[in-house]
Amino acid sequence: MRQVFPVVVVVAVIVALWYLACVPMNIHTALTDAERAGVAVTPEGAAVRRDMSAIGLALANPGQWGDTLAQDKPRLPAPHQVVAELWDTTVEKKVTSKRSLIYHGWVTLSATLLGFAIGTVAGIVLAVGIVHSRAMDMSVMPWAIASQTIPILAIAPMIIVVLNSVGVQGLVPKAIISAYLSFFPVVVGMVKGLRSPDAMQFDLLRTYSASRGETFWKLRLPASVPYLFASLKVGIAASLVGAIVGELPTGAVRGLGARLLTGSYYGQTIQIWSALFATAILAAILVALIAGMERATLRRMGLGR
Amino acid sequence: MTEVTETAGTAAPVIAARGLDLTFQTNDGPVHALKGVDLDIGKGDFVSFIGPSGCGKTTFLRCIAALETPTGGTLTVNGMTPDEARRARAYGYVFQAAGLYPWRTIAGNIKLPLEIMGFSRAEREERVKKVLELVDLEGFGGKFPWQLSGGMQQRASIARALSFDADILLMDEPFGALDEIVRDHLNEELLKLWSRTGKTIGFVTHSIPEAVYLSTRIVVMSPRPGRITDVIESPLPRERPLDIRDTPEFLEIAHRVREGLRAGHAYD
Amino acid sequence: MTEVTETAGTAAPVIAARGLDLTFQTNDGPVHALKGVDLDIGKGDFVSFIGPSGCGKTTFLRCIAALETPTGGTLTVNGMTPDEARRARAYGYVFQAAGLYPWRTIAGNIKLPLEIMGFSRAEREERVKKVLELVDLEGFGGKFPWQLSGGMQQRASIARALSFDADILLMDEPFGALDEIVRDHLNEELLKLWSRTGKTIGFVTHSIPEAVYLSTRIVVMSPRPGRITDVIESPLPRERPLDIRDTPEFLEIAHRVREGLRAGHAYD
Amino acid sequence: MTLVAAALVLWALLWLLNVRLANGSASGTRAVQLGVPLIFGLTLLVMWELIVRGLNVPGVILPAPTEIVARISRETPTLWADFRQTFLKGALSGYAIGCTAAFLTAILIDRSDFLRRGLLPVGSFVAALPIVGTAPILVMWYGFDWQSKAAVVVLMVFFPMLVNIVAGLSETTQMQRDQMKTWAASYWQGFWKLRLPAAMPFIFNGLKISSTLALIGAIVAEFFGSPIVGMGFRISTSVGQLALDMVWAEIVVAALAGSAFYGIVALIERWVTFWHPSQRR
Amino acid sequence: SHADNSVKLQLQWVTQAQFAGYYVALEKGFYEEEGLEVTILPGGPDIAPPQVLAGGGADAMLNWMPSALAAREKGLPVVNIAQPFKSSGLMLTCWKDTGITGPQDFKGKTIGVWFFGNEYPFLSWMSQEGISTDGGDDGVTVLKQGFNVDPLIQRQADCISTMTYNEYGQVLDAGVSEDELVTFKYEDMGVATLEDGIYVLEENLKDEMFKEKMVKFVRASMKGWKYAEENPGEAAEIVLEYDETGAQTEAHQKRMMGEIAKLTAGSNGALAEEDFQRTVDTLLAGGSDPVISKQPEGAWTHEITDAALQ
Ligand SMILES: Nc1ncnc2c1ncn2[C@@H]1O[C@H](COP(=O)(O)OP(=O)(O)OP(=O)(O)O)[C@@H](O)[C@H]1O
Ligand SMILES: Nc1ncnc2c1ncn2[C@@H]1O[C@H](COP(=O)(O)OP(=O)(O)OP(=O)(O)O)[C@@H](O)[C@H]1O
Ligand SMILES: [Mg+2]
Ligand SMILES: [Mg+2]
Repeated sequence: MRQVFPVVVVVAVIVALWYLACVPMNIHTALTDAERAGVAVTPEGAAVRRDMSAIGLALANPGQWGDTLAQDKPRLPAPHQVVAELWDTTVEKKVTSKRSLIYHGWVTLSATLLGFAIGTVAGIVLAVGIVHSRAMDMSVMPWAIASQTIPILAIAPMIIVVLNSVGVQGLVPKAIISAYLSFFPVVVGMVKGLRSPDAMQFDLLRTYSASRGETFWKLRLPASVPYLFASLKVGIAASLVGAIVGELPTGAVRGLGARLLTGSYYGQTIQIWSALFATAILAAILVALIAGMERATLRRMGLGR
Repeated sequence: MTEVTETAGTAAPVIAARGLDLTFQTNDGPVHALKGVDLDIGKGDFVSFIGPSGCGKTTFLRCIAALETPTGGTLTVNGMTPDEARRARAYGYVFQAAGLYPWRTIAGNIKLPLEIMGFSRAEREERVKKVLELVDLEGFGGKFPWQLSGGMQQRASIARALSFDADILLMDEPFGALDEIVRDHLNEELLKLWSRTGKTIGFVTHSIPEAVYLSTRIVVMSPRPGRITDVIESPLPRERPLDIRDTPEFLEIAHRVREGLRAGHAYD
Repeated sequence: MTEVTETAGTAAPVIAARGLDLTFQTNDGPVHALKGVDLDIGKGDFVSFIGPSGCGKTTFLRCIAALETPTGGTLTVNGMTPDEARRARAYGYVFQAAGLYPWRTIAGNIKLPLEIMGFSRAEREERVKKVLELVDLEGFGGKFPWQLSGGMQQRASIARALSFDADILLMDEPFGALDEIVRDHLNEELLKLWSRTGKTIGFVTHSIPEAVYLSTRIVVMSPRPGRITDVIESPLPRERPLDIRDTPEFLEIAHRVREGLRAGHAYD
Repeated sequence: MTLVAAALVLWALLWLLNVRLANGSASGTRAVQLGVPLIFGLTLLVMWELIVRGLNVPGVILPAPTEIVARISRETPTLWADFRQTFLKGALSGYAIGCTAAFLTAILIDRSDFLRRGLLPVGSFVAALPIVGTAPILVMWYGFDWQSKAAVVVLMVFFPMLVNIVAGLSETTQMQRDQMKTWAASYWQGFWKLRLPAAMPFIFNGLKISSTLALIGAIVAEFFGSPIVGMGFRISTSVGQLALDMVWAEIVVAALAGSAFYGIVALIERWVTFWHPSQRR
Repeated sequence: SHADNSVKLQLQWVTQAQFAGYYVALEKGFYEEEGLEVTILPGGPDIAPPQVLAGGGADAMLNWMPSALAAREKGLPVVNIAQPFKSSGLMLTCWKDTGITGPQDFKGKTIGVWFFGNEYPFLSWMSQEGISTDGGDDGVTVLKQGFNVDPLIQRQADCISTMTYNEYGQVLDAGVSEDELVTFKYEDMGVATLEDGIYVLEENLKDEMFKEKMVKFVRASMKGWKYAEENPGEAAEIVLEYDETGAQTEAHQKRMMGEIAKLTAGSNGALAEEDFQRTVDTLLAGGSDPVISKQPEGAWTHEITDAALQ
């Protein structure tokens, strides 16, 4: 209860502000519609209203407030419209239907999970290399940082085309883009984690004359587990973004990214917003799952207190 | 600085240092951590190292355990180089902090060196049981380190160093973080263990009473550069009840150690 | 547990505790950190608190400084509540670790409370200079904490607590991390300072000799629940050279303290 | 094929050189610390060039580095105009606004535990909204010019900054806070003299993360509507014109600008948090 | 390697009635009758069909001729083998209340244009009118328009690019009535360029097997188109069936199909040479930044359509 109450209050405040914001955001369209329907509004003429402040218009035409919350393609859809759309496209539709967000969510999720797996494995391998080889440490790290300054949306189509030309299609190209985004936090976290044991703990193993392998398995790896989970939580969210970005240049036929994009082609703001929320909910679920795994693992390792 | 101090009685020394130098290269120029250190430690000796902070006590212990490489002089352990001795697993090393791995239980921590050294599963179990008894921790094997008090953790770490029966036990301020009463108790236990097993022990401490109470010899060091200023042989019997510390002989040695220390001490 | 110990001679006590209770509510149930503590500390007293780990020494000091709120009993400082005294800036508190801010120089650290209390720039400079001399750190004002040894840091932290001339100095194991020689030296300095300024000092330590050497009264505590088991008045003169520690009176008091301690001690 | 083989041989040689440099006696020097990554990058470039030429990869799929360099030198004014539009106007202003907003929110959250428990979970939910969905909305709201790009950047950097500042502000130890209490310091005294300096390492961590996010955000937002200048605009239209060398030229500028931005923030960090153990040697 | 019967067709936009002919041919089994196995790859804003073709990801692509000719000059020799669209559906849609009546009124106005290859006809047009595209009072301020009609509805732009069959309908759907708008069809302005032709790589045409496959493909596709023209309602349903995003609506696709039918009506699939030349002339007239610099050679062939339509 102590946890939930503040969240509920904050959400309630946000929803209230959201409703308030809908009025000025949508007032221009509402007035134009009303004018077309023959209702008198002040002032008359869309061109006249064009540069007028939205709040001023809203105050001048209180009669149209209701209309701002019930438009087909509003600038800002009202919360209940988004919720209704979410409800309609998840619960009301069969999960196999193309109009079901669960179906599209699943498509995105499968690329996300594959990409996340690839990214995590690549990240761990790279981190192990960096920790064990000075040459790799010095050469790879700066470029790993630089790689994250490249806008993924720009190279995603190229990745798709290049992979396409060597015959790789379908899930894998999307997964690779998603892996590109998720490997970085894993590398950074794992390098930190693998280096986290202090000098004394390494010295201890030296007095046992333990090999590099033993040091890795018995000290570095277990010590890095908390760091790994912390970066996995960042990584899975990045994977999801990557999978969505990857959907755009693959024809955007299926998946949440495709929903976002087609929603945007046809100006279907309600559809965009519901896809956005679906994505955020999916991200929250994925992060929560990892957090759950983290808690269980750490507890088993005696690290969860 | 001092003459070579030969251990009387025992044959070949277990640890023999001759003109040992160690200089660290740092950004602020070289630091002479050890300079011309000569010392022999015989089998079954209990040698304490005492001296102000930064005088090279830890460094010397680390040289013996082959955790640092001297930049001059010679150092042999059982006639081998320290590194060979390390590979032969001659050392049990107890660090200042307990340094238990938090993701392993107490028993798991003690098993760690045994796993690395390839003891069989059955033998591992048996040895863990034995050393846990030795340090009075029966029944705590399944607990994680953080579920134990500092004193108990330190005992577990000693148990870990004892588990594989190394001949030489090196202890770097093992009781530094404990309160006086617990410390007294562990001192007593350590003495008992030493007389029972006859191990050779190198022991670093900041406490004069502790050094005097435990050792057969007390090595007083002084810094910049780190060197041995005095080696005091203790005439106390091997059997030492706690209240031996109120006897005049004890106070006499303690006084000598304090004087030696003060001589080499420049505040900070 | 014990009788109320009134300070003889002095009029109204600076610090007066009556039936002080403090219970922490934790996930594992309530922890009785202090129970029925009665104590009066007079102006100019030097009171040491000694006792096993977890007996509530720190908690008691924190109650005096209004860092904890007692759950029962009364506590007055200069006739005010501790919180009023805190707002009146009656305390200089020295914590176990030096706790200097690494982004400020030594002088900057000492200036910190002065800035907060609104001293003028000129006066700040002057006071910093004075206390740096007092703790033998002239010339180190421009250095950063990490450039100094542990002992010097601790002295800087004492200087900081002294800089604004609070009447009451509360010190929680200030010398715990230092080696014996440095500690001896600082003990001497502290005694000098105390006799020069006549401050009232509350001092927590784990070391029996330290407690006996410094204090006019030694409060022995025991845990679960934390309470006072003994209050020992020291008959030693105010003027105390270091070798007073080898006198029979000294050893006698030390022995009494150790007995008191051992009585209340259960290992771990 | 020989070119490809040459590429592999070269790779092996330069990697060996790097291993020797990194493990050699001079490995601590500044020259080697800069040289090793440079050699590594150079290796990648040469490999790229040789493989593109060796396998006859069409320029409309992947241009060779030399072509990209040629394009950069030919189109410098265009690249500069794009850089100004996207980085200086969109990314930097968004970065500044986002970081400032996060800072103010962090203070608010810091002063009220209720807000902390309410806002942080909601904030992390909002942070999970993917930029490809939010960017079109913000372009719709804030128009086609850099203002909407700045808005996207604000949205991207706000939460990472907030989390880091909040974590940083609670970084002080109990002891340090108690110390302030014994001096009867006010909230703001404690804030300016203790908690803010102590939070600096965290704040810079956030600033560094955000520095790479800012540029990416501004570029991606331009994909969803822009005036006819800007790095994102150029990238998306050049792909349509099959001017892949131009696309890569912009990507190079983006990577350079992003890395330089990151580097500058890291330098300031060194200077501000000189006292932190990670910055001392 | 072209011996198999599979054909991959890269569209230049998402699944919609604009491509109805191909979907109809697929659904109705026209391809199957020719023994072909056709895969239709939807496009999107990030996909450059010539790039996909060059990468070997598709055998044939749909493209606007300006973009295809530009690719040809860039060194990617693509060849038009069929042209199912006779006329252009591109137009500018403006608010009437901005006072725009003719192209010269564009000066000082803000105009949304699609890029990604679709900007060429606009730039040529403006340069023919002598209007600069760098903003200012004497030129137009060009916006890179997103993928919807918001900029017009929100009045961020005075005019936007629309297709007769798609965005124009969206504007009307938003509640705007036709008499609030002024439209300029490129076709009417004499600057129309050919849209939605079928292109393949030149080198592939040297392969007889491939040619044969394309003949079958074009024949079946044209059959699909003519069927779609005659049965627009059914064609729209088929498109909806193939839309995997589930975002298209029936009303929208039906109207689109109606408009598309008007554009394909005049074509039997073969490229009309005069249309080609008009496109080239328009492009060559382009001002400072010409799309193509010289008359293209071999950019089209009648070989396939001749064989297919015999
Ligand atoms: N790795 C190192 N690099 C550089 N200097 C070092 C290193 N290790 C130790 N030193 C320096 O060598 C000297 C001796 O250090 P050492 O740790 O042996 O002292 P110590 O006697 O153990 O001190 P303490 O009582 O504080 O533990 C010190 O001046 C120290 O700063
Ligand atoms: N904030 C707190 N919450 C819960 N329990 C506490 C808290 N602070 C102290 N305690 C408990 O109160 C008891 C007394 O603690 P205190 O720190 O006063 O002991 P101490 O005598 O100073 O011990 P030490 O010598 O280890 O410093 C201990 O059992 C401790 O665990
Ligand atoms: Mg040491
Ligand atoms: Mg304490």
